[in-house]
Amino acid sequence: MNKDQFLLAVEGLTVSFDGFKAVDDLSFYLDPKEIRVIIGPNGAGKTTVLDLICGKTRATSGSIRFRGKELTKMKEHQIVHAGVGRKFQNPSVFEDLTVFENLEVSYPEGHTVMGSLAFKRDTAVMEAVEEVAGTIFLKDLLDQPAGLLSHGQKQWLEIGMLLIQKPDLLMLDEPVAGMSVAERRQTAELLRVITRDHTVLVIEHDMQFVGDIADRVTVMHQGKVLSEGSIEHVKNDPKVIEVYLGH
Amino acid sequence: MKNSSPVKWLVSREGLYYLALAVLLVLVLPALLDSFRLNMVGKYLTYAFVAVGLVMCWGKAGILSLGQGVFFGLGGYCMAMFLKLEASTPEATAQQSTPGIPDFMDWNQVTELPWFWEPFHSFSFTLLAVIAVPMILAFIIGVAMFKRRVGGVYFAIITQAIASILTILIIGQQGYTGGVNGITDLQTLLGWNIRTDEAKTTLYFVCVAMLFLCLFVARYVQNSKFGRILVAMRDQENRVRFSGYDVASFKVFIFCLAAAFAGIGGALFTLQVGFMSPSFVGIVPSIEMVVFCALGGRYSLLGGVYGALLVNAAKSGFSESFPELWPYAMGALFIGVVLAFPNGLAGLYQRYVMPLEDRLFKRGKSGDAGNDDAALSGSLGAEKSS
Amino acid sequence: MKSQTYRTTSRPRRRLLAGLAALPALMALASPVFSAGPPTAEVNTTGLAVTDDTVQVGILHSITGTMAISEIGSVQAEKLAIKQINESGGVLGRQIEFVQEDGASDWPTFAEKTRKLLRQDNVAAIFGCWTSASRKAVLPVMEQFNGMLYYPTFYEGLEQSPNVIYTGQEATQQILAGIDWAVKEKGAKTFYLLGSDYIWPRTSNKIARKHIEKKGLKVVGEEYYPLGHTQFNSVINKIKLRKPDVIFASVVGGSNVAFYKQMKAAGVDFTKESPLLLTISVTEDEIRGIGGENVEGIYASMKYFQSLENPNNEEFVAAFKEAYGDDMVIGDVTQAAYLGPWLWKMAVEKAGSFDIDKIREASPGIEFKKAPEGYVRIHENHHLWSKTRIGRAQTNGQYEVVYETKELMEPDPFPEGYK
Amino acid sequence: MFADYSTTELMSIFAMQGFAGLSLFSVFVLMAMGLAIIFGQMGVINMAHGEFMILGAYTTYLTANLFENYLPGLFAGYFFVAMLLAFLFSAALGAFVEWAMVRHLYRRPLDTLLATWGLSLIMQQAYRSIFGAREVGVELPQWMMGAFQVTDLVQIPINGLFVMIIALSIALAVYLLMFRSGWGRKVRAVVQNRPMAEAVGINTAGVDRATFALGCGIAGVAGSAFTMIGSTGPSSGQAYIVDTFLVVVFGGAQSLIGTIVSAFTISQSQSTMEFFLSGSMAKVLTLLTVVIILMLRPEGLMALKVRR
Repeated sequence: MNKDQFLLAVEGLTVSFDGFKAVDDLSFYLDPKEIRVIIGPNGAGKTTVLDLICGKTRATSGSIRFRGKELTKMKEHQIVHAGVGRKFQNPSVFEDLTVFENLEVSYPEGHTVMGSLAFKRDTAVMEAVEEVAGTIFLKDLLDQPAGLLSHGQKQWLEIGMLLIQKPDLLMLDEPVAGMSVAERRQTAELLRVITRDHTVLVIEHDMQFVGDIADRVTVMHQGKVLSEGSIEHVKNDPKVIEVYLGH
Repeated sequence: MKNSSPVKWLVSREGLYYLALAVLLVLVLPALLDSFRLNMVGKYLTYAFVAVGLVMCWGKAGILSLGQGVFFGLGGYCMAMFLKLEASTPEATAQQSTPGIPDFMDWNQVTELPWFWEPFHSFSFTLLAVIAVPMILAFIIGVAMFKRRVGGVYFAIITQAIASILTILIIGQQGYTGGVNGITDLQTLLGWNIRTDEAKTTLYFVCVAMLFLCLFVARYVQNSKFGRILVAMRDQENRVRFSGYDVASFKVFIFCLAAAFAGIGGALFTLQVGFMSPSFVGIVPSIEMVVFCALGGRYSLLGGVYGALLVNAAKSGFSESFPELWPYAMGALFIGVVLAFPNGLAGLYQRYVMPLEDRLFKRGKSGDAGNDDAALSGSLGAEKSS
Repeated sequence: MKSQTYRTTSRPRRRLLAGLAALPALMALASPVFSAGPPTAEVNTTGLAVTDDTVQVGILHSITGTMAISEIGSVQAEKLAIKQINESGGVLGRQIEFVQEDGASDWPTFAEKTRKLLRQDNVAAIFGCWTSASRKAVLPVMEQFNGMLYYPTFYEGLEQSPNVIYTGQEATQQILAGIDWAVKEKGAKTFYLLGSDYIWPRTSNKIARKHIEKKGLKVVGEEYYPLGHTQFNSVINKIKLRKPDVIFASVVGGSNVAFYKQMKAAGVDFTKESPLLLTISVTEDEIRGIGGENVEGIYASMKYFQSLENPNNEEFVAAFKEAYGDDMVIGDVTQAAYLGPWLWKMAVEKAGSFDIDKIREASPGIEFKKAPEGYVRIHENHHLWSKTRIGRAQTNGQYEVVYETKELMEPDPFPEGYK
Repeated sequence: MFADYSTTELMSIFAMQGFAGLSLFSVFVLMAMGLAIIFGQMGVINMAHGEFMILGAYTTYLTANLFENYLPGLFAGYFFVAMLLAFLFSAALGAFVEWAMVRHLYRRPLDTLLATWGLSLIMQQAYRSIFGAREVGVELPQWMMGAFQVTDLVQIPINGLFVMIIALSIALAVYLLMFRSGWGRKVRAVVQNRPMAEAVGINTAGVDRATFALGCGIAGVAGSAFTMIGSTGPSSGQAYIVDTFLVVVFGGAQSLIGTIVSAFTISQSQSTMEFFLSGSMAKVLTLLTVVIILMLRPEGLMALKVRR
């Protein structure tokens, strides 16, 4: 079987910190346009997996192939250019810049030193920004400094910053953490829109939300895959019940 | 938001600030001061180059370098080497055992011009070197450090160590560098006597012109997307990285730019003061330069210029009347600025004077306020939220 | 600084009555009319700050910053000399007033203040500078505006400006006599040269090396440490191994303290004179910081020690202590600074004018018989003919003079091979 | 290079250079310990560290004078009293500085650097006003002078030995305090997770103040010890600051063992180089090597690997 037919193929991925294996011989595969949710108890290594894929943490061994390209040897910004976007757990937007500027900075042009010096705010940029702003419900707040947004709005803005990069794979780390019920509903809506033309990898705790969006679920425990399949499948897997759902 | 025509820009608020500075430097000060005092202002202005570089590098990008004196010194030394060679003609140095080389080399039994002095016979090479030498060193340091994600405090300490290394080297290699005395007794630039009052006044205006050139370059960078990325980097370096930017190259670029500004400042310093010595390279002057920038307002380009002018003027004034009090005043200034108004004079201006202006001119709140205050309000906001 | 100035101007009256200078001073105090000199227009043709009864001079030293330690003694000496000259009737009937500026241990500031003194204050002479670097910064300004600087520090030579009178010794005067003495009196054959890393020690050691090697003797080591260095264990080890007869030291500043303390701690007893330590940089001023017990037995080669026994010096030391307190010590440079105003006064009087050019012409050949160090005379090359003495340091921080050159040493700022 | 010396001489060279390196090592340890605590544990850059050392030195000077004038019989033992006073004074001033200045700046490490630099200017000028611009000489009791004669060439200076003992005792004391005491546990808890430490009832403000005071106090003791080998003047402290920071950073901040290892490495290489090169070049080469190694390995010698 040709592995490159997967959008993302993670195989034998291991990382150890001073002997402690945070991710241990992990393998999983993502199909194009799939929504995959990773769940697992605290310390299972979920965030580390995202760190490894986006290059924030270097793997000790194993491979991560994205559309046939090996990511483990690439630098962070090269991985982004390859088409991987990542949202952090805590909203990390540029508080000193306006919403517009936040999106503009993420616009996939003028990413070199010279390119950014020569960058012009032309109509293509304006249109792209406005389109994304519409998607993330912030169309009316474009001139607002991002520091003044609510927590939920910052989360959306960060998602928007990923969207404008037009990535093939979106990785979201707990996108609804700390949101109100209404915001959650809106976010689920947002994700559904996004998944029409993106592959999405989500870390989430909220099982209700997971059930709403996931195509497939991967359960991690102590750096390894414990179970994988539909939400119903993993909910009924005795191993999962033991470590995660049961109490 | 965009200032398409220069005229329109000049009557915008930001434009008026620049205009005010230009009027002060080009008209008011030359009218009020004699050539002696004006020359002193010219000397202070050379520090403003460093301060403008620091605003870009420290204020905007969050990279605090405690070694700007190194770049200031390198620029100054490049210029001094050219002037010294011009002063050391075989005729002027006929009484030396090796005529035609700088006097201090002769005293140190150096009998031949060292290879790295040779290119400084050429004025165009010198002009290039004034900018290129500091930039190359900054590039090497920057690449080595930023690619490995060394930043913050570590970067500050390492730049400090580099300042101290360079000082010891210059002092120790006196046969090639003039040692602790520096390169002195510089007289003419391409045959033009730089010691006369007229020359000094001319140099003052050259210095002002160059300063505005640097300010405009800095302003261009600050208002381009590059500038926004710098601010973004200062807040959320990782987010910038995962938005697809090679953060290190941006840092290297801005550090090199600051180094180039400092080098130009150093060269103008040499021209106006008439010598260059290792005492401007070391740790103490480097840190003082940071204070100019901090006092003026680390986020404001113009603030940096005013900071350099005011601190130095205060230093001269204080040390003329109360020499013992100066270190206390300087120390208190450091602490006060940092504790009480971290955004410096520009921050105070923005908080207290601008509302008055607004009322006076009945302007809208957001209006077309320049980028200086945009960045400022942003950072003030950040301060509130932290 | 304020308080010191106050003291020097307020206290003199009582002492004057008892003092040796009483007569002319009393005359000066009683009736300035008598002392009125020639008309101003005659003695000042270049627009200096000279009035019918005053003349302004500048004092330019570091009062703040790292050099303040060293320079304060010079300021005190210069003020004392000015005060004494005023008490004895001033210069050409004019009282000297001084404008004091702070060089702040910063060389451009020195140049700046020199410009101010010459351009704005139009002073008739400047007494000042201490380090070579400050002098080098000031020199072009002095030459450009044709001023006259009296420079007190012993220094490396290699300079001779028409606008400077060097009242301290240049390197050869200090060094040659010292080495000759060590060779002749102490039978020294091998030398170890050690200094702080800057121009004066390096030049001095070059002169010393040349002189030593010319005699067919040997330099077994030469070493420099950065200014402010405080760890000398390695060099002390090297000295112990090479076993030189003489350590020739020109370490300065804070390094001095560390060096002598560590030598002593390493078991080197200077009083045993093996090796013998000959310094050209430790004056009585420095010993105060190092501690007399740490330098006991070292030899210094310079032109002046506070303990010199002659009437001039006794008078000078007494006046200095009277003015600034009993615990004051006077080093070589302080004395040289004291010479400045006197030499200037004599040059002015010989020239009959305050004009710089006339002073320059009049200066060579001027003799100062009342100098605390004894007789001095200005050479054609603007340096002083002076005797060189060797002193042996005592625990009380004073030097005991053990040797003195018979003749005045000729200043030779550009020795062979240094032109 | 070695040809000029006989074998016994060579042996002595190594013995004495080894000792020279060791005394440089203890000097570095003394300088760096206080800074390592403040910088490593709190992330605060104290540019006035040198001035706190000089405060200790002046305290020693005053104590010496006091004993000389009023308790000449006890002069032999004054140094111990002086070290205690130096610690107390410096620590008290440190606590005050923390309260007045540093605590407002914990979130802005670069700003503490500037503010403490300002503090150092003020302290220097204060010393100048109080003690005069000249260096002061501190007289040592007789028993501290001189050296043990080991062989003809090898001598061990007593005060060098004394400095070494102080350095090691302080290092040991700090180790016990930080890693074997309840207070040390608190400090480390605050370093690792401030909100959590607060939540479990640790008075973090108090811990900060005490940590800062401790660092300054150790600087004071270091200054006191340095009166034996260095100079005591208003601006003597400045000479130490770059070296000290390099030692701490090179060792890897947050690692006290690292500080000691780096002090050892730097001192040994510097003193070895000093023997074969001139002093200035040895210094340049040492600094340069440290800077280059730091560029290659920014986390320093002993870095903790933490999952972030």
